[in-house]
Amino acid sequence: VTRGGQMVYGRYADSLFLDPVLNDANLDIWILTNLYDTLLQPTDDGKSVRPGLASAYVLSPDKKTLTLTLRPGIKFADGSPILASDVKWSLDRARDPNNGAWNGLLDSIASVAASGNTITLNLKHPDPSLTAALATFNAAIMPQKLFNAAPGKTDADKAKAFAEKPIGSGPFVLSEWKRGSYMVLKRNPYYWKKGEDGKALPYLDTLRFEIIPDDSTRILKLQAGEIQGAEFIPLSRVAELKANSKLNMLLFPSTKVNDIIMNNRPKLKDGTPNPLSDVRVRQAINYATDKTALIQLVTFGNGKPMNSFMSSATPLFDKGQKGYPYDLNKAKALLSAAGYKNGIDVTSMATSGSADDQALLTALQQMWGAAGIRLKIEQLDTATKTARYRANDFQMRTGAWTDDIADPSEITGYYAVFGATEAAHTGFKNDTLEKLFDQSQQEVSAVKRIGLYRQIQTLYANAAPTVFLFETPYPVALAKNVKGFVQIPLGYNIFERTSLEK
Amino acid sequence: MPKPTLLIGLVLLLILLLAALAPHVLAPYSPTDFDYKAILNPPTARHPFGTDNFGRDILSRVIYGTRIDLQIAVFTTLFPFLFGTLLGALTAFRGRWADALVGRIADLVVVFPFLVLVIAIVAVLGPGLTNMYIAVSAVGWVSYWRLTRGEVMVQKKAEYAQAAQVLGYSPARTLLRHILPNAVTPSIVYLMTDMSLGILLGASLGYLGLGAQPPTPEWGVMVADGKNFMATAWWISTFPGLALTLAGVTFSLIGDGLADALRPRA
Amino acid sequence: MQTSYVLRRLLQIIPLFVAVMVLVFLMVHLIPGDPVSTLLGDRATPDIVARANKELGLDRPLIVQFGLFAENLVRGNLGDSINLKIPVLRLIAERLPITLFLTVYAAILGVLMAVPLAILAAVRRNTWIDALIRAVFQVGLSLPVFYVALQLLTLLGARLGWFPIGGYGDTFGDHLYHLFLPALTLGLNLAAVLVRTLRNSVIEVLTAEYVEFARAKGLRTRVVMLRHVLRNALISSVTLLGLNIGALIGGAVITETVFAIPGVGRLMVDAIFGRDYPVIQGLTLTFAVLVSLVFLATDLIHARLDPRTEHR
Amino acid sequence: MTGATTAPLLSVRDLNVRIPTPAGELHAVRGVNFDLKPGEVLGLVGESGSGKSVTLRALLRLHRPPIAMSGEVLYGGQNLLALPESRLRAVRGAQISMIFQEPMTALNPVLTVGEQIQENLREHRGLRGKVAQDRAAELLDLTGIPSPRARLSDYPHQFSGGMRQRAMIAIALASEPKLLLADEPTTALDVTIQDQILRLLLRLREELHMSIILVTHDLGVVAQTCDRVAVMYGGRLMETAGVEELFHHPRHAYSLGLLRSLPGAGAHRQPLQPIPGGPPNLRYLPDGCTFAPRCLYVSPACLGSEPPLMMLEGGRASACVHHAELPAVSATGLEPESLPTQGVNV
Amino acid sequence: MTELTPAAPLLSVRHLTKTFPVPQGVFARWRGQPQRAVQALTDVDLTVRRGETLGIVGESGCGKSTLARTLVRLYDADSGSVRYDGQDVLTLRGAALRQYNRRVQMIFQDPFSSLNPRMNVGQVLREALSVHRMRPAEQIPARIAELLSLVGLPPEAAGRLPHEFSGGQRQRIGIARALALEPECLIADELVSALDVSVQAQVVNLLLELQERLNLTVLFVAHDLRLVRHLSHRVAVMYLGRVVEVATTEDVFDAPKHPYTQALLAAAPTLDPAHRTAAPALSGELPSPLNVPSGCAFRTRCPAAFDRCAVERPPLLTLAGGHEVACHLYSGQSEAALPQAAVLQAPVPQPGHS
Ligand SMILES: Nc1ncnc2c1ncn2[C@@H]1O[C@H](COP(=O)(O)OP(=O)(O)OP(=O)(O)O)[C@@H](O)[C@H]1O
Ligand SMILES: Nc1ncnc2c1ncn2[C@@H]1O[C@H](COP(=O)(O)OP(=O)(O)OP(=O)(O)O)[C@@H](O)[C@H]1O
Ligand SMILES: [Mg+2]
Ligand SMILES: [Mg+2]
Repeated sequence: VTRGGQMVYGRYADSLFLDPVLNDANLDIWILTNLYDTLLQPTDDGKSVRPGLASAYVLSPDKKTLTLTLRPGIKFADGSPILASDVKWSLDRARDPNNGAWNGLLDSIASVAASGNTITLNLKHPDPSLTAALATFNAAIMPQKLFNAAPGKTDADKAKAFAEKPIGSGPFVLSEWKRGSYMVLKRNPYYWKKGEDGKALPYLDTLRFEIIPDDSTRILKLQAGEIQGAEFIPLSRVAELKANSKLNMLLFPSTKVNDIIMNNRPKLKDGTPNPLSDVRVRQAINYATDKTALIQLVTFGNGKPMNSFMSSATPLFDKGQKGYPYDLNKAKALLSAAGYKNGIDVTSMATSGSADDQALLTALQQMWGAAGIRLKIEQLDTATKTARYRANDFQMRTGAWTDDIADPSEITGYYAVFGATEAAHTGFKNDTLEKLFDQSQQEVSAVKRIGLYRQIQTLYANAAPTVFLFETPYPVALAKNVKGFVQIPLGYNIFERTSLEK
Repeated sequence: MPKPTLLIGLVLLLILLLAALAPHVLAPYSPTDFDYKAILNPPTARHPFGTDNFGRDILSRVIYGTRIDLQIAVFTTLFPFLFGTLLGALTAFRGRWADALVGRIADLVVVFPFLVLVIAIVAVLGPGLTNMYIAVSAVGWVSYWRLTRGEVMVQKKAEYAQAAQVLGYSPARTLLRHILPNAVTPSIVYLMTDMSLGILLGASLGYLGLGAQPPTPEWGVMVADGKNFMATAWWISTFPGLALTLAGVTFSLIGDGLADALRPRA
Repeated sequence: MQTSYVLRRLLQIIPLFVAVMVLVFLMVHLIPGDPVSTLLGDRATPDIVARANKELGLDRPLIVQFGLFAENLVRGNLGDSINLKIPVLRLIAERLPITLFLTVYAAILGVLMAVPLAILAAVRRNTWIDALIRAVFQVGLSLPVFYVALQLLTLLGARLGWFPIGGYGDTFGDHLYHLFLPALTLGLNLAAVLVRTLRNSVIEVLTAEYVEFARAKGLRTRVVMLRHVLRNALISSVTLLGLNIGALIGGAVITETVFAIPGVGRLMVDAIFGRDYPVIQGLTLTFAVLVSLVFLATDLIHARLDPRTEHR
Repeated sequence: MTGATTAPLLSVRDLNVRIPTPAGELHAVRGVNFDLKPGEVLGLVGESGSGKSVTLRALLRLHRPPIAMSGEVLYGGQNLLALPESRLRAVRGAQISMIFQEPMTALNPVLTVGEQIQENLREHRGLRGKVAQDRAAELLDLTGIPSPRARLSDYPHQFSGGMRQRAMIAIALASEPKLLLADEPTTALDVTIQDQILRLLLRLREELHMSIILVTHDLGVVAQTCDRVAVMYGGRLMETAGVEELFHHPRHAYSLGLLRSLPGAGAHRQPLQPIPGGPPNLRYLPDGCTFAPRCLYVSPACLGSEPPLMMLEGGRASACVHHAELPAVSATGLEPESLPTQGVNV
Repeated sequence: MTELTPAAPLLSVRHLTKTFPVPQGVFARWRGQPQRAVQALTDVDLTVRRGETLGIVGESGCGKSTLARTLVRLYDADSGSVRYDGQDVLTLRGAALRQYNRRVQMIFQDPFSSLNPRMNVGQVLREALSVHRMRPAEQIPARIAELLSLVGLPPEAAGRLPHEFSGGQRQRIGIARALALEPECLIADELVSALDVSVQAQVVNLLLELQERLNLTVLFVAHDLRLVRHLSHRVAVMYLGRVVEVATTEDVFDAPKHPYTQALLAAAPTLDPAHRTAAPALSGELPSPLNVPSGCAFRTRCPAAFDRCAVERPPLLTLAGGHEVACHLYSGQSEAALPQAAVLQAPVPQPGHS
């Protein structure tokens, strides 16, 4: 490998808030691990974990205590040592229910104890997803002293100040941030991981994020050699860039699923009866959806049909799921059986200005029309769409999901379990499924858990609260000389092993 | 006296109107139907303007788009024109405090960021052409108000207008029959420019997702849709772009021609 | 052009400012969608949303919120951005100069293009040169900004490599270099509008008796054109230029997006889509003041150019 | 008056100006011939649209393409219409200056009066800075503007109508021209101011030994100011004559009609004697004499070809077939008895 | 000269005053600066008798047009009164005002701008006839033809637009439009000033003829002294918003009393080349109407001005023979101060001259 140099990476939008606990958006999450390190880390396939700041961890036989050993000699980017107290403080902050949106991931922890280089987590109950949670961005270890030294009275104020110039222990450290324009990350000289050459990672001296909102401009800039990487390449241009010999067009497997979320309640918000409350109708819609054609049209062949509500890159995905093959006759039959011989009228919310939503829904309009499902598209701006969705005031909407944690519980808790968000606001509730899920949350045996998840996925598929569509990869284009970059299925951009070859 | 500019403009307009009124006669295909087998085809005899990423025939979409874009041109300007012109005439002719009040409101409209207004309206009513019309109308009247007001201020001092008063005609007659017809020309000429601006605005808002919604074949949105294919399928945005230019030229020619034709002979 | 006139105009901005403030506050708070849900996304549970709303004070009655907003405003505090968590004033202070730079640059390029071409078209009116100039600008005026921008980027940026693709640069020289294409894009648009009026006013001025008189004095053509024709022809274009610059400040959104320029236009769009109330409010107020100032400046320049102007 | 032997300062030979318009070519000046003696004031009169201004502008070749000028304007031995632009500028504004009817529109509104005078001084006298300023003040003083130095920095709109006209004269005189072309310099002014300006021009003519061509349609102004008169109608000269001869014995039916139509020629509140009809349309000129359709003396002789300007006795010329038959004006009572011969003049 | 029986005045104007405030900023007002105003008419007194022609002359800006426009209520007077046939004109509103306007018609100066460029002659006349219900609908075409022939235009003129006519013809259209309403009084503001002399005479003749036939009272506003002299029974001379002299035409032109009238007459060029004068009749410029001199407005240019002229405004005195003049030279007290060698070309006015 070649060491040194600066890599410029074109992002479509800037990060908002670089606090691991209080941030809200993928814009932050997907780059945070470059700045902050976690005790454990997700593997590159996103399905399991490997040691991070903790070199080892042991689960007690009763599965209610997790003991982690801190790696010796680890330091924050300012050179100060990472102490067990920093770890305890960080984890306590991350699991504080008053802090941010992610504390639920660490919900099972009853208390954290730190002594020497040992961290002991006492659990309320066995938690099969705990190790994955510890490899998630919000469980990042932050320097307690520096954080407390930041100006501001409350934790929230301090967080704001600290996040402007964060010091973590990730491979890079923020050196300059011109909001909306660029962000410069410098190599963290104290990073613990070693590269192929036996010296400390990362290889790059500087990593620079340029914010280039327009897709075409981002690509032009990459083609002109002004930047070495660009994210979110429109799928329509993948083929073109693949053919470009100066570029490496990569499609990283992702946990991203694209679906149509349906309102399963008998009545819509405005009181009109909702045919989608009939499972046969929901199944019919699924059968009427030609995923292969959609993948061709919307993703230009760069997608995979969904057979479960979760992506095939999510741990415990059941390969045996059949999903809904395209079957127009079955669709029609089911509709008739449900008493809708003349078809039904449905309305879907779409995000205005989203080319993908446009393409998708116009295609569905045609497909479903053949089965007598007359789709009306209602374009809304994101804020309005979200507000309507959260108020359960919709019939259908385009939906997409990416996992944040290498565990199926997150997506399942959101999609399949009623919970606080009413099963992705579909209103779907299946008591058996709920029981299975509760069980799976405490089932530490991997094999048993696989079985539970198989049942969950089958139950969900049969009830069809959503329309399964397709999975899409993360399209990233890189200059030919860029090596060692990965975007893991959780979306994290991993630059620690990235190098610019001659 | 023959007016070549106006004549050419009117001929072009006629062509546009024809396409707008009878797209189904002219267009070889449906503007919205997909053809999976003909995705991103370059111009051929079958598809003279090529096809887009859904296999839709660009020629047909451009032809069907005429109606949409002419509609945008008319609806973004008609209300502002009527309202602004009438209000301008009234405030200039009679209004003391009304004139001042409308002036303040106009100031407010001008300094208020248009985009905030559009998005606010779109957020309440949803995106789409109708709501774009509302947003544009809420702002667009100011230009016409200004133009007409200024012109009426001038015209009401003209001797023919004073003559109408001295002839004992009622104020309404003086304003509507005498002053307004002579004060409306700048507004009509501006109307033509404004129509192309309206179409352009529609395209810009389309770029931000606030304009015409798919699968509506609107030229501006079509150009935007073709943005990602400029390197591989130039035809997707080029032909609607040409259509936009043609419409712009048409309105501009008619505008220039009208300015000439409507100027009263001294 | 007395100071009292300027002062009075400045004072007139205040009621306008208040009206804008009330209007924008009501508008952003009454439209559907709210910053917290938008920011937290689809997944957040109701209690997380409620907690965030409480922290931001968004759960209080609108009138109380308005009171707080007004009070802060009087103290010169526009609040913190909900999405970016930094003070709005700082945000605007960072972004506004960029947009202003771009706007002024565009205006200069626009004028530099428009003036000579308009004169040329006017002097050679009804010849092919005139037709060509008018046609080129007509095409520029008929095509969407993003299309023109992308074509310029592809041609002058990517294909010929003369200019960098997007970005803003660090030094003044850098800015000039980086912002050339976006300024050209906006400038072309501006020039298209200017050429039309300027051409007409040059034609008009050319037939004015004082131009005839200047020629009868035996002055050189260049002197006649610059001293007598241009200055008078510009008078009518200045107001138009002012109006357009006002629109440019708020309308640079698309250009800023395409060229990846971190200006207020892009910020505004993001803020509106994200319902970032403090940012929308702050930007709207800034915009209102700026546009008012541009209009004032326009009037002052107009008065400079035209000594006959009487300020009332 | 100078004797007939003096060489003319300016000779105009067969001057034609053609103006292309969308509705067809307009032959605005048709074969105009005249001489101007040094120090002479020539009045050019005629109805509106008869081509006076177009003629005057053609003398300095001020018309721009597509307006076409032909013929000769001989000045100092050279034909101004054929001179290269650079040489022309040495005459234009330097030897021959021009002033206009409407000083408000003829002065550049955005330049101070001082700047506009100094511009001329710099171009033709090579004066700059302080010297130019002093000279400019002198010129304003010469035209009778009080506190001239202070007024140099005023803009035209800060002047009254009469002062503007004076300022324009000052600008025109800055180069100390030999010939002043004045296009209706007093029409926009009040009688009392017109009176002042005309007398100023006559005084300056004496002091600076200038010739003047004075375009006007006011016969009173002609009577009071000019040495000789040229009467224009439909783009042609109809008659040239010494001023007294013209007023007492016009030798063209048009001149006669003009004088007769003036109020004061008949009794109080009695009908006047208008020339019937209206001015000719220069695009559709009748065959023969242009004035024939309105003429009381018209005969078949007038209708064939257009009568040329014929030289008559006493250095005058007429283009009227019936010039010999026309009565003297005194018979019609140009000055009614009721007018006092001395004193108040109306 | 037609003999006039001194009839009761048809129109009488008393102390008519009209100012045009100059717009001023709030700051100036706030700082207590006095409101500046153009003094367009100051204390104007005039009477017009039925059937007579009253000429009004004066230099540009002296208020001639303002007077005319105030009389037809295009402007609202500041103070004073106007009585027409016993009616208080200044308080008329609505229908009554329109009725008054029908009886007192104004004809405008500019033949180019006084006709709506988009209406043809027939429409112009039809509108006038139908709005005021001058004729039942079926008689309107005949009346239009009649009016056209009255002003000497061919009947086919009805179908043409104003721009197709020459200036003189347009003035005829304007007159026809006024006559359509069968007015009693015509106010002609610079009716023929824009026309060439040869055409001027045609319109003047028309006016004379119509006045004879229809017994019109005419207020003839003009600055062409020759024309006013030819047309008017009586003449009023104005200077800076004031009437300085009113008398019969003969008196004004043959024996002018006010120094301004004298200067005005002297400045007008005569048609006789044999009589030329070298010195200007009057020096100095017209003062700004925003800043009218105190006392007598003419004193700044008056060769005969003396102390009193600066302090006291001379009232309009009626001298013997009904000759009215506003000059201190003619008030009894000023006799002694009368300069014996006035630098005027005119005969030195004799106080009490008849
Ligand atoms: N630039 C021009 N384009 C077209 N026609 C013109 C132009 N200049 C003059 N004419 C026409 O030429 C004719 C003569 O005009 P000119 O100005 O010489 O008249 P004039 O005798 O000076 O009249 P006036 O007394 O009104 O000034 C008129 O019919 C006029 O309309
Ligand atoms: N509408 C108006 N607003 C302001 N000032 C006015 C207005 N009309 C007239 N004036 C002013 O009032 C004064 C008298 O004007 P008026 O038009 O009555 O003069 P006039 O005697 O008719 O002059 P002219 O011979 O030029 O027509 C002038 O100083 C003029 O500037
Ligand atoms: Mg002329
Ligand atoms: Mg007047």
